[in-house]
Amino acid sequence: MKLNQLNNATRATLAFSAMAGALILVGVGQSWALSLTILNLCLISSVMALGVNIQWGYAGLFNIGIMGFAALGGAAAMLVSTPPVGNAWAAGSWNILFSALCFVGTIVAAWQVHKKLKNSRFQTIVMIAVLVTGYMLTRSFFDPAVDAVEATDSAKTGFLGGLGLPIILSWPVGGVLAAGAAWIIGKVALGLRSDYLAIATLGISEIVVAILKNEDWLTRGVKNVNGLSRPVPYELDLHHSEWFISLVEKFRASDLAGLEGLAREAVLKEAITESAGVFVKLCYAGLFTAVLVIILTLCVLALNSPWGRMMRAIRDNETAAEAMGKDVTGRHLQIFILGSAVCGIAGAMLTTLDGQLTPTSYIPLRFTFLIWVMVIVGGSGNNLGSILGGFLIWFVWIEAEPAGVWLMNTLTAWLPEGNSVKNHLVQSAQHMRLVVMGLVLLLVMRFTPGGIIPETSK
Amino acid sequence: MPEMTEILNALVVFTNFVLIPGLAYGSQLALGALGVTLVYGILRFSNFAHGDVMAFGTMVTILVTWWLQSLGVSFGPLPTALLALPLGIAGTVLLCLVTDKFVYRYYRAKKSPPVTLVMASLGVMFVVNGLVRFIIGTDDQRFFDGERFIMKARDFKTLTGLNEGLAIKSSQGITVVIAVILVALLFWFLQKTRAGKSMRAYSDNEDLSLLSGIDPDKVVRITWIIAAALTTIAGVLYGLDKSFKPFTYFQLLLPIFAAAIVGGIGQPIGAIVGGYVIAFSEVLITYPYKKVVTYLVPESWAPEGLLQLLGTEYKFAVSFMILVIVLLVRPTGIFKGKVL
Amino acid sequence: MIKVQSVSKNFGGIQAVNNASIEIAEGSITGLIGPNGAGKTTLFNIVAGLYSPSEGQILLAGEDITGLKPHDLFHKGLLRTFQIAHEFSRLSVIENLMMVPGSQIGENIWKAWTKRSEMRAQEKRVREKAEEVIEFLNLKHVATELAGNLSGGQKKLLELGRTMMVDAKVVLLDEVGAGVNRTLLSEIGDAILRLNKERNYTFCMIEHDMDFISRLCDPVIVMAEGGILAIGTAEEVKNNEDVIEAYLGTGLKNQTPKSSQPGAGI
Amino acid sequence: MKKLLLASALMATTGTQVVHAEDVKIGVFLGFTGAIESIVADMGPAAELAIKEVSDSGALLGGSSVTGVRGDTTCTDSAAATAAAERLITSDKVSALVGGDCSGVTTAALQNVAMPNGIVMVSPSATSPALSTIEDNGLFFRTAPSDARQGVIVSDILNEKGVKNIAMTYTNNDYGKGLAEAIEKNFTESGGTVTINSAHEDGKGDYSAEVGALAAAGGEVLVVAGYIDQGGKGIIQAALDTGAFDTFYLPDGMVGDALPEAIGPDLNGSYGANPGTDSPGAAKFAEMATAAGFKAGPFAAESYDAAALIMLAMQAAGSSDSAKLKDKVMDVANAPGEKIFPGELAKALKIIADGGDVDYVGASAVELIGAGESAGNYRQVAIDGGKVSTVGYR
Repeated sequence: MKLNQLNNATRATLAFSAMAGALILVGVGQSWALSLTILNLCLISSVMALGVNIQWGYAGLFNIGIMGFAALGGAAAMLVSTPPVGNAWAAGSWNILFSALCFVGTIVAAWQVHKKLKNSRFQTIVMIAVLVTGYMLTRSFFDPAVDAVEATDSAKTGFLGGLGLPIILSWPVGGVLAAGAAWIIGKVALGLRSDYLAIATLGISEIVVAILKNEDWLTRGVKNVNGLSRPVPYELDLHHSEWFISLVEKFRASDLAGLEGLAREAVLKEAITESAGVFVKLCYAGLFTAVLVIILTLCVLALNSPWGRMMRAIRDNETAAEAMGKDVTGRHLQIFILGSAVCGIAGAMLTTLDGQLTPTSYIPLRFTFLIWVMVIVGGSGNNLGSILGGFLIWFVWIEAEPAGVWLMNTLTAWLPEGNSVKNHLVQSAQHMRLVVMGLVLLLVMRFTPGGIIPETSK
Repeated sequence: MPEMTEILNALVVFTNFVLIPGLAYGSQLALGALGVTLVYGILRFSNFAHGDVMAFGTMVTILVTWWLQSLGVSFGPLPTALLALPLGIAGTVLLCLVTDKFVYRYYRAKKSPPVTLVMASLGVMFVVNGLVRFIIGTDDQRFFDGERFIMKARDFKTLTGLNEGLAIKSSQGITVVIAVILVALLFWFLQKTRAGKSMRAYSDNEDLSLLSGIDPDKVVRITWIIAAALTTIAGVLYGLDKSFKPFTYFQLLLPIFAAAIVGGIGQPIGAIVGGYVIAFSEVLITYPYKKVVTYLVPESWAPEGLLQLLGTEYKFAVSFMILVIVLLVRPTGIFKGKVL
Repeated sequence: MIKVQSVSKNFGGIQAVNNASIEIAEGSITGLIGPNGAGKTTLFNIVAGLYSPSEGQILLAGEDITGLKPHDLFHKGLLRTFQIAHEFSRLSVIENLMMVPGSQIGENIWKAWTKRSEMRAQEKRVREKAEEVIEFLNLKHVATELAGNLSGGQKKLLELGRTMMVDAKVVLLDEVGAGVNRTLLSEIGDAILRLNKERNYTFCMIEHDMDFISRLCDPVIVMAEGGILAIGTAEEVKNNEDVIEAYLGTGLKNQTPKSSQPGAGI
Repeated sequence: MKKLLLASALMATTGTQVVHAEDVKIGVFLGFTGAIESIVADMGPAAELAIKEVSDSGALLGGSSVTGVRGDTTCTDSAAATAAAERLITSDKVSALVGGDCSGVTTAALQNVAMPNGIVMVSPSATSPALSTIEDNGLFFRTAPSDARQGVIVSDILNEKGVKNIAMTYTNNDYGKGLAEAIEKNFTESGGTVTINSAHEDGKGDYSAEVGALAAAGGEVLVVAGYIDQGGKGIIQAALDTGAFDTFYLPDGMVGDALPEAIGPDLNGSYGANPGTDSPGAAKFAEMATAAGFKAGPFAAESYDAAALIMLAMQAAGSSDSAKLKDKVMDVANAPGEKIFPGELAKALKIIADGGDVDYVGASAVELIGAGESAGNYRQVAIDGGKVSTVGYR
């Protein structure tokens, strides 16, 4: 029986079982901690892929600025959870306040000019005057504020810090931030042809990341913000928690049986270390799964409703949808915002898991191209498909490295030790990751063009 | 009123730090963008593998250059790489035709939407990306030999007695000369030859051109050959002027795309203008005009600040800001690009 | 019903429609004919809101609708079909119909999550309606097929069917007969007449098949070179000297076979 | 599985006194792909060179073999780095990690994986001052000094040379930015002027705009806080070509013979400093690197030293267990004891096994202070006749 002839339910069942099998294999063959680490990132990747699928699979919007939305989510995680830096606020708060007022004032004034002087020939001149004055005023407060803030103990802080709230709140906040950005981008760029929308999103995401990297007063820039608080327990705290130790003793009773004294302690200690890692990762996995399930449920409900039908109709034929009374531009904006918000949530989750905001980590290869590979390979237009894509591609991305090394070692096993070809191949094995990723994409596109779990008709 | 020498000094500073580097960088981007735009015009998709194909072509050229050097072959004052270039181009043409045969042709025959081809090119990008690193490694490779300068800054100072120096590297000279020749050749080809005309016809209206007896496979083949040649030359010139590193070439993809789109994708002339627009906007917007202005205004007016519109850390973002603005004001690019 | 008042449209240097004024009476089936390049489709697209006119205005039941977007016009009861069928190719036939009714509860994503039962009740009504239309159009055997897999004629029928999903006032039909075989064409003609009689739809149709036009349309408007050449019954325009001249003396009959080109039809 | 656990537990409890030969694994956790892949191309082999040296000697822990297992940090992607560290530690069961490279991924791997599992990390190249104060349970060491220390050195050297104003450019990451800030702070406090302090992105190739800006701001010396084969080199090349600057100050990431080789005689007269003391270690290491087929590029010496330190500490602890060796790292790195240079690891292992004391100097003149970071002894260098030559130590 050929894969192409299988129906979707079977495909999904087979694919997800295979995926689960692979993770279990990693758990048994390598380690459970690694398996769970991969799982957690698979979950986050799936959420991100779902966001892209909402835009591309449902409505045909080609967004290659995913990186920007993920970065905004990451920034949200930092801004929500980091405690405010008192000294920095003291140093710059008034100027920041004034510059914010000036900025808002400029926008309001420009808006008024736009409204009141419509069709007047002075409009452009007045507008430019207002904007330039506003810009200079804002800068006159903003620049000293930035200098003051960044000078505050720059090796350790040098930024304003955040709100000091529980980091889990940042997930919805990240979604909202990304949605806000998407609203602006959408208002500006959704009027453009679809492939130009793509390039516009790419450009704007680069600009977003440039801001995160260079506005130190806000994000600490390339110096990173480390040690974000966690929504789950710390392993080191678990090592000393009575309840956890007794839990481990219960679970590992068979391993501990018959051991006494020092030997028992050593085994117990190792078991605790191992279990603590697994436990923390399970907590994360629980949280991420919850988010994924919520978003997936909402997606499924929406896609199978008249809303989803309307969106797919718009995707298939914008002109006809417009003639059938659907507000194509408005709907595009809506779906662009929704999809971006999901990417923002995923970005915040990722930063939470990393425990740090690293603006230099936002590169298109990892955050835009890789996510697209997930959606296309998994099956665009199909929610389960993109989730599978998120799982599969992340798994391959991580496991291609050791697999590449293994492959090169095996291939060159017949060559003598120290052979230059052998050395070269083994040294370069890491680059197998890229080759494998490319081949997976090309093969899936060729042999199951709709992805592993393609879209279904209703 | 500033004196003549002051004005000359200001002019030289500007030429040295803005004009010449912008011209060279712009030419390299333009050649890269020409490849992107040709593929877009004929094959109707944005080729994301372009940067890595560029790296591949340069890599082949470098390997051949090393081989030639080991044989003791040199090209007088010119870099040996120019001798190796034809083989580099041949290698890249081969790569392009092979990927076309095994990847793109299938989707073309199926009349898949452009995005499918874009995704396929993403796959090719990953594979070539890994391949190049596999073969030549990740290191920086310098392969420039021959005379380095046409004019050295110090020589210029002694020659003219001006305060400011003017340097022109031979790689910059070669870049601009080759770019001009290539562009002239390309336009001659597109306008005058039968193959070129059929390419334009195909790009303009695929169905109509098929009716008039144009062989689409041939058009596609020629397109790949020209694109591969342009790409390799752009990559080699870039490598001669700076240096070769796979990662850098991958990164070049974005400004090249920006150039092609700003100019109007699918339009060769647009790609060239776009290349210069992006290169010069990067330099002009982040250049501090302090020195130039200091020469031009009376001493007491000399500016204190750097007179810099935007810090160089935003350089990369500048090309995208230009891109976004152009898209908003003129959605099809400076020269009206093709609508698919 | 619709008044087109001195509308002009130019694309670059080309004057596609030149100071055209027509009126489509309520309850009529107005035919719009003319040689290729006469500006029929451009005028159609202007009325349908796809282009805004360079000059002039358009009234729908006395209301100025110039420059309104197609989706706004839909809600005012103005629907259209396309010369080349614009089906939603990855939606099934029944979905193609069900997507039409405006302001469905479930089209609001928030309500699609929160008002499930109301949504389902409405879906049921919409589905019944769609099934009726499918029955009416004899498309039952392909109801769950993807629209992209239908034949050209079936797609045309489907487009007509979409206009039946709501109570339209005016339906603009752009070459509804093109690419449809004789039998199916006569069925489409019946459907149009029934809709006109039973539901009081006003039609305006671009058509090349003179038999089809003679059967359905009164009046017939002839366009040439962007302007209005003649208005009258089918018989009148057929014998109009100017009209014959405009068709380059080839005779109107020769313009008809477009629909019976080889390969067309179901 | 259970038996294995039991066996290892028994070994762990009894092994403190009696040393059993085992197969020790050390993670080489660097960015083999990504932004600094070209630097890591030398760092990885350097660490593996030390590992091979020890393994071949058969002198570690009663004849244990040592193998290096690579893990890719990607330099930028914390998620991938965390997963790679997780694999090295929980699946490959490495005893300790050489790495990571970039401060961002290093912090992520330390906090999310190494600390929870109690595994020692010795980073050859993470220089962020923030890592000095990070909570690490005594598990984190680095053979590279903190940028804070280097800021002082740079300022001192410039002042001694009588330089009053400098232009500065840094690679736009935590290393470059942190270093540039440290230099600016110290230099300004000592009365100097920084005319411009601007970033450059690595891996971009074209640096016309950056050099234009630096030239316009002017300055006697251009300080290039970047990497020798990345943007730093590009900037120097372009600055010389356009005649913007003649003299450059080269911080640690820029010092190496590869630079004058690449740039040529124009670089003569520039100067700088990198970690080092009055020791023949660096030259010896360079020889060994050439023989092994890689370059002694930036942070390659530190990588060799990081791996060596881990293994010497194992020997001193009599165990490959991170929990035990972590307390010995400082002992083997610092005086008292016999000075150990590259290529002498076998000798050092023997001395330790015989109950002696070593002071590992290595290729980068290791001396660890404070929270386990390099003391920051600097070798002041000048570029002269196309070579990097040492002019003094501080």
